[in-house]
Amino acid sequence: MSLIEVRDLVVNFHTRWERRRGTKPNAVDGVSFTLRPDETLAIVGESGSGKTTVARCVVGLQARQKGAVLFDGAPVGPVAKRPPATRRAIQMVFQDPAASLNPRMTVRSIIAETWRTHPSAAPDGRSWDAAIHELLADVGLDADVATRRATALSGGQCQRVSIARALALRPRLLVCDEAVSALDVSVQSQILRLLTGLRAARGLAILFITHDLGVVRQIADRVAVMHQGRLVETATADDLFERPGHPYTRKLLDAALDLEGA
Amino acid sequence: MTRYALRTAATGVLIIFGAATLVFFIMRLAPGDQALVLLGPDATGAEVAAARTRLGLDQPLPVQYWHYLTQLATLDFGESYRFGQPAFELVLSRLPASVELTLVATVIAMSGVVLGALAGAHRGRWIDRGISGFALTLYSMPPFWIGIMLILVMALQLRLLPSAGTGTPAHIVLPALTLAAPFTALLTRITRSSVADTMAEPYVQRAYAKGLSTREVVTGHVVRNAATPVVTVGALHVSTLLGGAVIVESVFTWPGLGSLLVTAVANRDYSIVQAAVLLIAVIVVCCNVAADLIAARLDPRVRLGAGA
Amino acid sequence: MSAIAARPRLWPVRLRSTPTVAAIATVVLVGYLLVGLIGPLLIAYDPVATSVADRLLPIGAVRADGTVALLGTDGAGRDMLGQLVYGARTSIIIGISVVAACLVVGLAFGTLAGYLAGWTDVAISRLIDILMAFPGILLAIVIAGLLERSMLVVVLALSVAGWVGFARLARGLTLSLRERPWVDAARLIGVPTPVMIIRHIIPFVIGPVTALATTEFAGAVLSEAGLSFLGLGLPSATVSWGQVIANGKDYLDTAWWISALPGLALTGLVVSTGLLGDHLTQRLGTSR
Amino acid sequence: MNRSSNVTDPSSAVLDAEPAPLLRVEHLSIDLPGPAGQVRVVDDVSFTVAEGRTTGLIGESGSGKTMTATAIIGLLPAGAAVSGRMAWHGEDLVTMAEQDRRRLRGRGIAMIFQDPQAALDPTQTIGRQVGEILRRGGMPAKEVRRTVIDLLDRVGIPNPETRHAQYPHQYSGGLRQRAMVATALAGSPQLILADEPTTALDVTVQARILALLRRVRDEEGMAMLLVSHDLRVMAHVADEVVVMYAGRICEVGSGREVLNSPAHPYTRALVVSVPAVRSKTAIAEPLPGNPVSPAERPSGCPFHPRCAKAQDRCRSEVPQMRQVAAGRQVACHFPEEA
Amino acid sequence: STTTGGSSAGGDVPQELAVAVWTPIENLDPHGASSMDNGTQVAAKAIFSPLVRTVGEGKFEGVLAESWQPDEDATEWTFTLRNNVKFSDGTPVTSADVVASFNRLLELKGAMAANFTGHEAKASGTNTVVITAKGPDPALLGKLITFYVTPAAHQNDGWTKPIGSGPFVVERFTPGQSLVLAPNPGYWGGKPALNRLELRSIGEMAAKMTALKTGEVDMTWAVPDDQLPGLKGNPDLVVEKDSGSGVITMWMNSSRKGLKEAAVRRALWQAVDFPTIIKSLFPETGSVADSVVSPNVLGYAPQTPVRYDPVAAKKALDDAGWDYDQTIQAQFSQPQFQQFADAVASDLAKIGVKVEPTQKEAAVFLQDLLALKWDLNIQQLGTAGFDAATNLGRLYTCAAKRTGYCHPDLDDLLAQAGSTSDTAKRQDLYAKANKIIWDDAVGMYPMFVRNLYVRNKSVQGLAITPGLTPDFSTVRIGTGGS
Ligand SMILES: Nc1ncnc2c1ncn2[C@@H]1O[C@H](COP(=O)(O)OP(=O)(O)OP(=O)(O)O)[C@@H](O)[C@H]1O
Ligand SMILES: Nc1ncnc2c1ncn2[C@@H]1O[C@H](COP(=O)(O)OP(=O)(O)OP(=O)(O)O)[C@@H](O)[C@H]1O
Ligand SMILES: [Mg+2]
Ligand SMILES: [Mg+2]
Repeated sequence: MSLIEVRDLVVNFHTRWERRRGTKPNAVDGVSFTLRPDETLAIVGESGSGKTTVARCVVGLQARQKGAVLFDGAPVGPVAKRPPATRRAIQMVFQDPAASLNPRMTVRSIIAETWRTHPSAAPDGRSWDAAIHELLADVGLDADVATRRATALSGGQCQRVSIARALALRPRLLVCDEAVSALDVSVQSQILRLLTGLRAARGLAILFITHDLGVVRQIADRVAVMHQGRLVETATADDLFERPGHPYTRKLLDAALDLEGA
Repeated sequence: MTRYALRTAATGVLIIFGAATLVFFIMRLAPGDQALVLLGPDATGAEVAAARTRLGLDQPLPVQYWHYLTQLATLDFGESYRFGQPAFELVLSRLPASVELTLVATVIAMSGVVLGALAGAHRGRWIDRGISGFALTLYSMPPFWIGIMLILVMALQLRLLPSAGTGTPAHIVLPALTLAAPFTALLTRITRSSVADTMAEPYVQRAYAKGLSTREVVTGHVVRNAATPVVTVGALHVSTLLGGAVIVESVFTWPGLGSLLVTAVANRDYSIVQAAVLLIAVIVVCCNVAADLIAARLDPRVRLGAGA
Repeated sequence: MSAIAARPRLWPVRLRSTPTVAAIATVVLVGYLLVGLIGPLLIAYDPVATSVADRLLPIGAVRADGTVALLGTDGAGRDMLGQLVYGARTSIIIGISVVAACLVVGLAFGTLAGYLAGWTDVAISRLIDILMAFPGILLAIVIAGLLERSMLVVVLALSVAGWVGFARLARGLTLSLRERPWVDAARLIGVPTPVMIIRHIIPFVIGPVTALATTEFAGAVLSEAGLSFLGLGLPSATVSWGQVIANGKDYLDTAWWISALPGLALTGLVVSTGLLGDHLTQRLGTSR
Repeated sequence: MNRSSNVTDPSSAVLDAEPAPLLRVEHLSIDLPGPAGQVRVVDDVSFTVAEGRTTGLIGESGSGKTMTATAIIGLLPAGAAVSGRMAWHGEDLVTMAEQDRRRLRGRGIAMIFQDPQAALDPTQTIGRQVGEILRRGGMPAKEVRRTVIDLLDRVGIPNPETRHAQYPHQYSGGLRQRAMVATALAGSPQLILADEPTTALDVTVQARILALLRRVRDEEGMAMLLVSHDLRVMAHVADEVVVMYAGRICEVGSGREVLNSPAHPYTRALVVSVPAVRSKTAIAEPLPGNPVSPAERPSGCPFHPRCAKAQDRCRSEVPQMRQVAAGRQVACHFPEEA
Repeated sequence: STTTGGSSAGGDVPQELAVAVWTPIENLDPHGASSMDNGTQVAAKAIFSPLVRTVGEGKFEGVLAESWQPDEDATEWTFTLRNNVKFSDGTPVTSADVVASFNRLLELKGAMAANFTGHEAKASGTNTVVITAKGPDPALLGKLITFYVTPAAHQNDGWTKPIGSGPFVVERFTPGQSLVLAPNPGYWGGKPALNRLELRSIGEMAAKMTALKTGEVDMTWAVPDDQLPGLKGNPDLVVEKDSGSGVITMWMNSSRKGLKEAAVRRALWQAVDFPTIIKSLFPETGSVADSVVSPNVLGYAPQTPVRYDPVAAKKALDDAGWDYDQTIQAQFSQPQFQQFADAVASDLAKIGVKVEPTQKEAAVFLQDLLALKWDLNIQQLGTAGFDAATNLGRLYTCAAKRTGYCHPDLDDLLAQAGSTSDTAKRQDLYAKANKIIWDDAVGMYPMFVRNLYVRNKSVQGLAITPGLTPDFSTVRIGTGGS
């Protein structure tokens, strides 16, 4: 069974006036896809094609006009209305590494906050500090990071903390919206390694949003291509790169640069 | 545009309605009986009661409120009991003096725009420090005190200008200067920060890369961009200006709306208070509309009717 | 735009803060505070105690009982120095109370409106519009003029419109803060709204709000003086600079110091508040 | 995309020979005031930009690329201290009078900025902004209009007759970047500084802008200093590349050579980190640690904390630039085989 | 705009006078709500004519009325109107106009109407008006001096350009600011000398004084003592005093706990050094009072002065068991009483009595006054018509409930005085009443108030009458002579 199923999703940001006139296109227009446990699905597409909007619908941060999001076969609504267990199970890593951590909070309190909100996820029988250190070690950070604030961390470290925060709740789906785009290439591969490692170790499903086709090729099992709010093509990564079906996909692949063959 | 007009009208009506409602309830909650003021200490209880009936003060608050709203809609606030004239007419008759004073003050205060632009364009330099210090000091002096000090020096010591009343152009100098003082300071500060912010905008910095001199950059790119916030923030402070006018009019016995309102409050002349409040709210709304229109002309991104 | 969104500007604006000026302003402010809070303990002054034989003495004159009136006396023979000191206390107490009241109300309303959006926001925003449109001092005049005189009424009159500035600022900041990824992250976890506002919103609103508080303090002090000048609000037994200035109006020709001195004191207080406020705004705030 | 070398083109003959250096940057250092005193954000940087060629400045965030470019056009933030030489037609830009530098801006050296949204004045039409430098130069209004429309057409903006009267907010990101290029071209400069000109753009748009830049360079014979952190962009556009790390240069050489066979361990790490699209690559073995900012530059070789081959010498001694092949310099005590 | 004195220009001085009025003229309606405001009264005196006017101490002379005759018990008063008096529009003044004006006054229930509760006016013939009171009203003439007659045909004209039969006609009226008047050529008393009279309101005292000094205005009145030093030494200005009719009256609320006993009230009075306060604060306008009403009022009778004696006062308070913890709330509404009230409070503080002076808005003051929500009430009381009936007779009866004081003997005296028309007898009765009030210290009566008039010396022929409503009909502008 699929972990997540998105059915015929429609989202727009129209004002009442625009809706009445109905001239502006929807930001997301009839998108459907499924994601199995263990699977990494990448969504690619150009700027404004609706990738982020789809991701936010999945995690419940964005209201939708039409369609459904099913988690484990059960429809889920906005995040505030989800049962805590579902809420725990779907976590997200954001694009801007520094901005996704409250700059006034220490890493320790950022992670502790998740456990305070979800006592069921809190480590039992162990001190929280030990658990936090363990978690930080999992994402490749030293224990001394726990007492620091986001402002004292580099971009790559922030992104690791973000991932640690998500993992603290032992989620089943991790949504990464441009999670490596803001990072320098040398750090980008650190994070990609970390994600693939976690996926293997914890059986995470990953919804990976990016505009970098090279990264997609490295980590995705399947790829969905979005264009102007619609899903134009969904295929396994190998198929898509070798045999692009939709003209838009082909255009995208053509435009992509490579180091070699310049 | 239609949409903007509709929206503005709706907001305007709401603001006017809100301000009027607020004043209505404050007045009804206030101690002090209008009927008593009207009749003086010698009236009998029966007379007072009769007067209250005549003024509608004996009716339940919601009824009074409804009555008040109909007055509001018809611009008929009844007679001022003190002046024996229709309150709205009276208030209107005081308007020109207030408008004259505020306009002259605004013209004077425009010097703040120049000062602020100078300071903003030379941020951190001595000229900026000088102007900013001057503006801050000016802003910090209570306007009525400025007025009194002006009277002390200009009228009493130097005998240069008359200290009160109306008539000749000389009469308006001191009140207008006084009223203009804080507004000048305000405009200086707004303009300075707006110009300084604009100077730091990437597109201004990048205009230098075209080989423009500071003067060319300022005239070509800064002025227009910096003007929008000055206009909108400035318009927001028109109500401050009107508020200041009340005090300044009292200091200089300027026969405007403000001094009328202050005495009306003291005398519980409700009809005048209500009419004046309505008129002031209308003026403020009009100023904000004007500011919107100007801002829309200045900045092509501003679409009238979009957003709040 | 995708890719690198939060890049610094090419030339990040380096605000030239002036710590020395701010430090001086702070010292002056603390001076006022000490004068206002401790001065009354040192200088015995009874605003009701007149000494008609010593009326209108100039600065430095000697009273009938041999003491020196350092700053002269007023029309009822009261010591001007005493009035300045007690006036400082009034101004500071009212200024702080108004700011505290406005800050709490404005912060609560502003963050709620900004965070909850929807009808809460519409209602609060319209209320803000209405109060913004109507001149605050006029509202204060109407309220203070109609209600019985007391310090509380003055605080109320000035606060009725005063909280709007805080609310607007807090709302604006909250509107942008609620879009911040860390707020989204906390929402995803399911952090309850009150915790959300207290932990993830208010710490970032409080800086600019503090900067605004200094401006509002200055405004409250000036407005209180204005009300007292018009003879509204404060009971006559409470010394207020505005009232002293008004009292001195009738003696401009013969005893200018009665009006001039409290005006200077007031200006000094507001200027130093303004300097500190400008500094704080540069450090913590948004420019407007 | 059609970068054919045309033999009949006289400039390409020069190009193939030793091209004349248009700009020679020598030992450039820039100090900026930071919260904890002056920070040397650019340290002892030397490179040349040759006529009609594109020099690429590569480096990760904070490595000092923008500051270097900004120093060349002379618009460093207040408080910046510059030392070294920047020879431009025999004159030193560092010591040149501000008056003369201003005249050079736009006409001798022009700049294209990363974020085209922020770089355009929102209250003026695109046409006005593109033509501003012409108008200031005294060209009659009619002619300015014609030239502007022509320029917009050349950078590939459709319907320039109507488009020139529109405002920036009516342009898409790609069009805005094209307008920026047109603005830079308006003064017919000899050198264009392009700071991350495509970073904010979609791949499809990026490809078109890069093609445009190449075409412009070829057609107008302008030299270009291209600043980017994207190695793939560099590989496509740059003739020479300069790799920077923490304010210092690691490696200089022809684009193809540096990116195909990097000599500096850092360059190598960068190159292997770039995932390929046309073939499936494994995720590269990542470099340990994080890029350092100039403010916390370690002693010795700035890269040593992340370098697998670091020796004691790297920790203490700053490696000087050394020639490893013709036109190839590396600042490493133990360079890889070139 | 106006001539100012000092110049030696020959006989042909423009007859124009600019006056800064004491309180703003907001309304020209002499019958309406603000009919008793000083501004309205000043204007009315210039524009309209009353039936009678006072010449002091209970004596009156006719204006519109040629003669009058009360009946036996002063209930029914018959007024015979002067012939050939015309309104400025040329119509004659008839009894119908008088009756209509009187009825309007009653109908509008303004401040003046309370004086005439139960009165009725009837015309008998074109020239005779009969005013009938509910009971005897010997003080009627005094009440009528502020009653002005307006044409019956013009009673709803908006009152911006009213028609009257007074010495002047309205040229331009801007409420609250200025009233410009021109002479009434048909004035029965002869056309006034002034060609133009401007009554301007200048709110701020400093501004008023500046205007006087610069010659912007030629005269003003009710100038406070503290302004005199600034005016002294100006050779163009002349300062004069009226005879005054005001008494600073400081009722002590006898219905309050602690103030019930006359001994206590007298002790409080004794504890304030009024002579010194008056000398310092009101050197020109104040004099120590010796009666509840001022000397030019019918009913004035000098009483034994209350001497300043804090020791005796303290002892008396101790004896009466005064509660020194209680605070006396002293209310007043006009700001000019602030210093006075403070001075009183500080003298009382010297013997340990706590006083809290409280300034109240007029409306609140009035409400509290009538509700007896005060301990000490500071007011300046005038005596309308210079007849104690309008003061003592009105305010001190038990039924009036004004002061919290009630004394049956006093009630009797006042009732008798109110129903007699014999002047001598009334004087005697009021003198007795005066004594009771004074001795029982219903209030403190510290000071008679006179008013200062300041004019340019070119202003001549101004007859200063008590009552703060100058008469401009006789004024002319000289060459700056006397
Ligand atoms: N909060 C919002 N309000 C209004 N419009 C929005 C909002 N968020 C997104 N949109 C619009 O919805 C469309 C899709 O946006 P979305 O952010 O999902 O695209 P994206 O594919 O993530 O783009 P990018 O690569 O730039 O992140 C765009 O046209 C965008 O302008
Ligand atoms: N105005 C400034 N004042 C002080 N330091 C600055 C300023 N601007 C940038 N810096 C610092 O100078 C260093 C180099 O900055 P620069 O902008 O040249 O880097 P960059 O290579 O262009 O990076 P990016 O890829 O992020 O644009 C950085 O450490 C940065 O923090
Ligand atoms: Mg996105
Ligand atoms: Mg850069």
